[in-house]
Amino acid sequence: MEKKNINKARILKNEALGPEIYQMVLEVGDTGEAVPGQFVNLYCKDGARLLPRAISICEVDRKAGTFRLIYKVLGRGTEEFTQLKENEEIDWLGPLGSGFTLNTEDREILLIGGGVGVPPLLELAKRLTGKKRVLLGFENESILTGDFSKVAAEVAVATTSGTEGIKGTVMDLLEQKEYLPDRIYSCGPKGMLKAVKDWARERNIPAELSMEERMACGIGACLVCTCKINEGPDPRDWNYQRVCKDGPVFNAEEVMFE
Amino acid sequence: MEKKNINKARILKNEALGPEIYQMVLEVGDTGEAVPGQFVNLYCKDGARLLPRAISICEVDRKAGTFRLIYKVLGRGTEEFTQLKENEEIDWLGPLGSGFTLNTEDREILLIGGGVGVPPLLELAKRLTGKKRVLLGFENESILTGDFSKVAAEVAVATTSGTEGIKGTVMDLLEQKEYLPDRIYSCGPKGMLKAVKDWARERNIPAELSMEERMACGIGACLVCTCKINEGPDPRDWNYQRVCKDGPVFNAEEVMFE
Amino acid sequence: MSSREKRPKLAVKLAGVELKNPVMPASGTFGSGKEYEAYLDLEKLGMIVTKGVADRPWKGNPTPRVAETHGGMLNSVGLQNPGIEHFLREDLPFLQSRNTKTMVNIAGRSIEEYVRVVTALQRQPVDFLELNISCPNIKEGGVAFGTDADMAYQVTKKVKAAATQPLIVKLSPNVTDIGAVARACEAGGADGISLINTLLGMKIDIKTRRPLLANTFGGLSGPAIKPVALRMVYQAAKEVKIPIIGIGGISTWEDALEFILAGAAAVQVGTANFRNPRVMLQIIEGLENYLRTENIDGIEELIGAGHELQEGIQC
Amino acid sequence: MSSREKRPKLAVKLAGVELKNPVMPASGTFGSGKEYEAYLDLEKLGMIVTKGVADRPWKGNPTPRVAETHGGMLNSVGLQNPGIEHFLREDLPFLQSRNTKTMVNIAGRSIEEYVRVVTALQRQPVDFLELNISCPNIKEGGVAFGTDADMAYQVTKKVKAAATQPLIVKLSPNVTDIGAVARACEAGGADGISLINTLLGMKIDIKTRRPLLANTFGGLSGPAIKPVALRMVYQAAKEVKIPIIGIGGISTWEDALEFILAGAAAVQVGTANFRNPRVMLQIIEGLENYLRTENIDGIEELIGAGHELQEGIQC
Ligand SMILES: Cc1cc2nc3c(=O)[nH]c(=O)nc-3n(C[C@H](O)[C@H](O)[C@H](O)COP(=O)(O)OP(=O)(O)OC[C@H]3O[C@@H](n4cnc5c(N)ncnc54)[C@H](O)[C@@H]3O)c2cc1C
Ligand SMILES: Cc1cc2nc3c(=O)[nH]c(=O)nc-3n(C[C@H](O)[C@H](O)[C@H](O)COP(=O)(O)OP(=O)(O)OC[C@H]3O[C@@H](n4cnc5c(N)ncnc54)[C@H](O)[C@@H]3O)c2cc1C
Ligand SMILES: Cc1cc2nc3c(=O)[nH]c(=O)nc-3n(C[C@H](O)[C@H](O)[C@H](O)COP(=O)(O)O)c2cc1C
Ligand SMILES: Cc1cc2nc3c(=O)[nH]c(=O)nc-3n(C[C@H](O)[C@H](O)[C@H](O)COP(=O)(O)O)c2cc1C
Ligand code: FES
Ligand code: FES
Repeated sequence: MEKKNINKARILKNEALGPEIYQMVLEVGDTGEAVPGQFVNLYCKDGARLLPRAISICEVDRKAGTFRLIYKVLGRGTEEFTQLKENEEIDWLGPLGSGFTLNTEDREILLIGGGVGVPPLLELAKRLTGKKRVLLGFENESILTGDFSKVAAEVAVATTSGTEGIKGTVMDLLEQKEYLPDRIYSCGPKGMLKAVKDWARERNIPAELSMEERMACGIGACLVCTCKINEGPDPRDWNYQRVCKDGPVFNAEEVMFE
Repeated sequence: MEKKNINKARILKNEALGPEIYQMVLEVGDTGEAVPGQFVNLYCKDGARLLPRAISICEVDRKAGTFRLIYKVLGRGTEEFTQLKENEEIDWLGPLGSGFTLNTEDREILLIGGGVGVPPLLELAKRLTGKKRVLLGFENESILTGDFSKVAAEVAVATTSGTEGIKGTVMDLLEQKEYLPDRIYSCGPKGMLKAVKDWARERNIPAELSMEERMACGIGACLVCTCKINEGPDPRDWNYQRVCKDGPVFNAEEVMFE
Repeated sequence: MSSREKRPKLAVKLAGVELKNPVMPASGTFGSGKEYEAYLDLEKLGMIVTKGVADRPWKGNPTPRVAETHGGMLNSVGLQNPGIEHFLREDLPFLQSRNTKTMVNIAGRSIEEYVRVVTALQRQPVDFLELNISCPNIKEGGVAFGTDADMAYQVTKKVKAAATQPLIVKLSPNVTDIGAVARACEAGGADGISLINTLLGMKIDIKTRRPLLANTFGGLSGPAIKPVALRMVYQAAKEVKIPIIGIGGISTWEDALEFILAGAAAVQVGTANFRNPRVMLQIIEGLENYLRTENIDGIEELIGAGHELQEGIQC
Repeated sequence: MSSREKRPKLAVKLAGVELKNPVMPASGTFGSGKEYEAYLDLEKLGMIVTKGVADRPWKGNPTPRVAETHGGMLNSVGLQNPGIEHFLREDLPFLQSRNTKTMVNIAGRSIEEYVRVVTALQRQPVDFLELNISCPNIKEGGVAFGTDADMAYQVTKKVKAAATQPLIVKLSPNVTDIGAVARACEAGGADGISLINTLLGMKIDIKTRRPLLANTFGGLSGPAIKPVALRMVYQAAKEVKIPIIGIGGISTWEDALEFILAGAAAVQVGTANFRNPRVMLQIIEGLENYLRTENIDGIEELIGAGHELQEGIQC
């Protein structure tokens, strides 16, 4: 079997989409069987920063052998990424993690994204065959709404500042209409995911959530990236599962928020 | 008083001169009163490497505001420097240290350089008014012999491998002729400097040696870069002096080799 | 006879057992090898070292469990592990099916817990036991066995009595006198020592103004700690005759060589695997090339060869 | 009344003495300030801390005295210094001519040596004494005062008795229990403690196969050690009531803030000066901006504000 490894990707594009939000297109050659919800590890050049930065796959182009990634400048590592120029190379590993399940029977699907949790939902929306409604929440400026419009029946935006869409959160969008989808997929901040879980459970709608945790190995070996997963009927039957390997996507009813 | 600081220099040139030997031309704006024998500190971009790399000033162009530097790839820092492209910037500090004394009365001057100790002698040769003979020692390929020919009466080369000039060291060159200069200036490996010191002392010729030590601050504050300097008639009257501030150039008779 | 160059010998003997080469993963950074098999041929490693195993499943600490630091990282996994039964059922058969030596890292919070794990491993197809004595001893008010020479002696002695495999005791660096702990382990009957485990550290998140790790403190690992680790290996090598496994920030073959020169018979690579899952293979190759260029027949010649005869006192 | 924003207060009180701000150089990285005056206005610093001064001139160790490490550096200067007489004659008048507080770092190899320096400084225009107890005590076979709580207590008590200025005791991190040493210094009468001094480390030169530093061992400093330093400050803050000066790897205002949140009333910056001689001014500015944006009146409100009420036990 050929062994996987950290590889060099060529940067085809690396540009600001908005304040502190960048998109990067990586030419990786072979994208593998990349599934929406999976992520790649990007590595810093600066030797003071050892750990990978996990970035979700926003779009895959298998033929061109490229990934589109959207990232937010949060700390020193993503700051370093903004300095990379076209044609420069970056170390990457992936695709990693489990990804969303692509249920072909679903007819009505609700996608709920918040902030930099929005990007992985785009590739997902492109692959799902049912009717998709997309609810997106941001602080100020939205991203990717144009891209979603091309593949979804409906795209609604909420911003906490009120600069775009309604003033509020995706939960406010959820209140505005009577949504009764066959399934919900969601990715975003923990608070939002918890609210989505509760909303879905009340209505008995299956939901998948993509979780975020700080990582070290990214491949399931070090156990730093765990999240609490309920593994039985008793709430005490929980175990830590690995976001990088068992996730990042989990069934909503199993995820235990504290 | 205006305060000095680490500044950004623009790289005008950074190219291989030979195997593992590079020259870099830095546009610094104001070169200050740079004196031959002084050096600059160059800093790495990689945050894992904190300490400065001291590189001697090989040539100064005050008008253009540039320094020419010659450096050898020794470890990771100089390796990093080889990757810098034209027009990129690098952090630098200087000029630092004391430099050679420019005695205008000397008529016959001997310059003895070894390896990457050769570069600082070039600016020195250009500034000295007397008759200059230059003895250069290398392992394999020579550097800068053409440049020295333009300003010196004589340039002789020795290589330990025998690929250029005579096979041997600068000490073998010294044996070949009867040199009786008014003064000797020398820069190179410790073994060579010690031999030059002994040779000069036997003949009662004043000599100045440029010493090398690992540094941290480069400005005289941390005391890591010291060398043993005799400060009185008794050999026990020695003190550690700072190569970065009191040196790197010292009178040969004061330097104590162990 | 062929004129082919003789291949330098990378094999080393550790407590009587020969390893193909002196390079192995550090416990807890490599699972039990399964996850890394997609990245490298496990059989090329000198040995496989498992994540710490306790007598019962441990859930570990809440997240965040990791923080990046300048040239290193902090972890507070808290020895999450599914317990010895699960290990014997799920992991050991996998390890056994690979042609490689195995060292099981043992976790515990009391001497009895340690002894239970080691007893369960008696006569199992395991080559070495590595006793992690950096855990706080619950019975002794949370003081780690590894930070007290007497306690280190006691736990080593009792565990050794129950062990059927050679016992390596893994030392904590959070001590005043590493030599004293090393001597205590040797006196207690250890067949070797490995060091260092992580240095205790922390990070504060200035946004929340609270410790970043849910556990407040975590273990510092990675290249940042290498100078401390190397110093401790060098000091321990002066104190004991049993073999030493060097650990701490090793990322290149040059790093590995430094530890061998300081007195390590083998080395473990931890955090560096996260930056490059194949780094151990590169280290093995680098060492082999070095021996070849330097015309050294076998790496064992270099163990401890870097010691100064006379040492100053640092101030 | 003017509508101008109120300037946040950076001043801190340390053992009764007010400093303009909590930022000062770490001993040994700043000479006695002269060399740095070309780079920054010394009067902007909270205080100036001198290189260690002994009762007689010390020559220090042979070179190489420095090695770079990943994210840090090792030094083995060995407290080279021209002695207290020279200090009083040459350096103190210079420091006195600047409008800034002064702390003199004291070196010694026996209690008597320490006391001699402190006695010579009695009623001199010096604001603080910083007792470096990381030196090996020659009389006690080279064990550093700072690695033994009893010895730390004794030396603090005797030196304090001779001191006319507030006494800060500077702790060594090479100990099992920093809290115990901190408590011992407080009990001995220290007016404050500063920590950490360097971690003992080493590097081997694989070309020569010998320790790179002529002294074999050296002290590790720089960003690599920050997590360990921060943890020790945090632990010490739980143990003592006297003020703490945080030291170790501080290079940015965020780093400084972490130490203040951990319980430091002031911070020292060492190795970072070598990469950027003006870094302390940037740290002061960064802290001031932070207070302003966060609407905090004075930095003293933040001292120790990062402590968790409940802490886990790391394993
Ligand atoms: C599965 C997964 C998918 C992600 N997808 C995206 C994405 O598509 N776009 C995007 O902008 N961000 C995404 N993130 C978050 C992204 O990984 C962090 O924002 C990024 O690592 C921060 O790095 P930094 O160097 O800027 O921050 P620093 O604070 O300097 O990072 C220090 C360390 O902490 C880790 N870290 C810090 N914040 C986070 C965080 N929120 N989550 C995980 N690790 C963190 C870093 O990876 C690094 O190891 C994803 C995270 C996960 C786990
Ligand atoms: C006054 C002075 C002038 C110099 N002029 C030149 C010159 O013109 N051209 C040139 O090629 N070299 C010169 N050197 C030597 C040069 O500083 C080192 O070769 C260089 O710092 C090595 O850096 P590195 O990152 O490649 O090696 P590494 O081994 O990675 O460096 C690690 C650390 O050790 C220091 N170091 C390593 N070797 C030396 C050394 N031989 N001398 C001083 N510090 C060292 C580095 O500066 C760094 O701090 C000079 C040195 C001094 C002191
Ligand atoms: C994520 C992580 C988990 C670890 N788990 C264990 C463990 O279970 N048992 C143990 O003895 N050491 C454990 N360690 C310590 C390592 O084995 C090793 O001693 C330490 O990380 C220093 O080596 P390094 O700098 O190469 O990582 C762990 C380290 C890390 C980073
Ligand atoms: C070159 C050098 C010299 C030092 N000299 C002294 C000294 O004389 N006295 C002392 O108490 N500490 C001395 N130290 C320790 C520093 O004051 C400081 O405690 C340590 O370097 C950690 O801080 P940093 O990481 O910011 O450098 C020295 C450190 C360095 C790097
Ligand atoms: S990051 Fe290592 S197990 Fe997930
Ligand atoms: S390098 Fe600091 S005194 Fe010379």
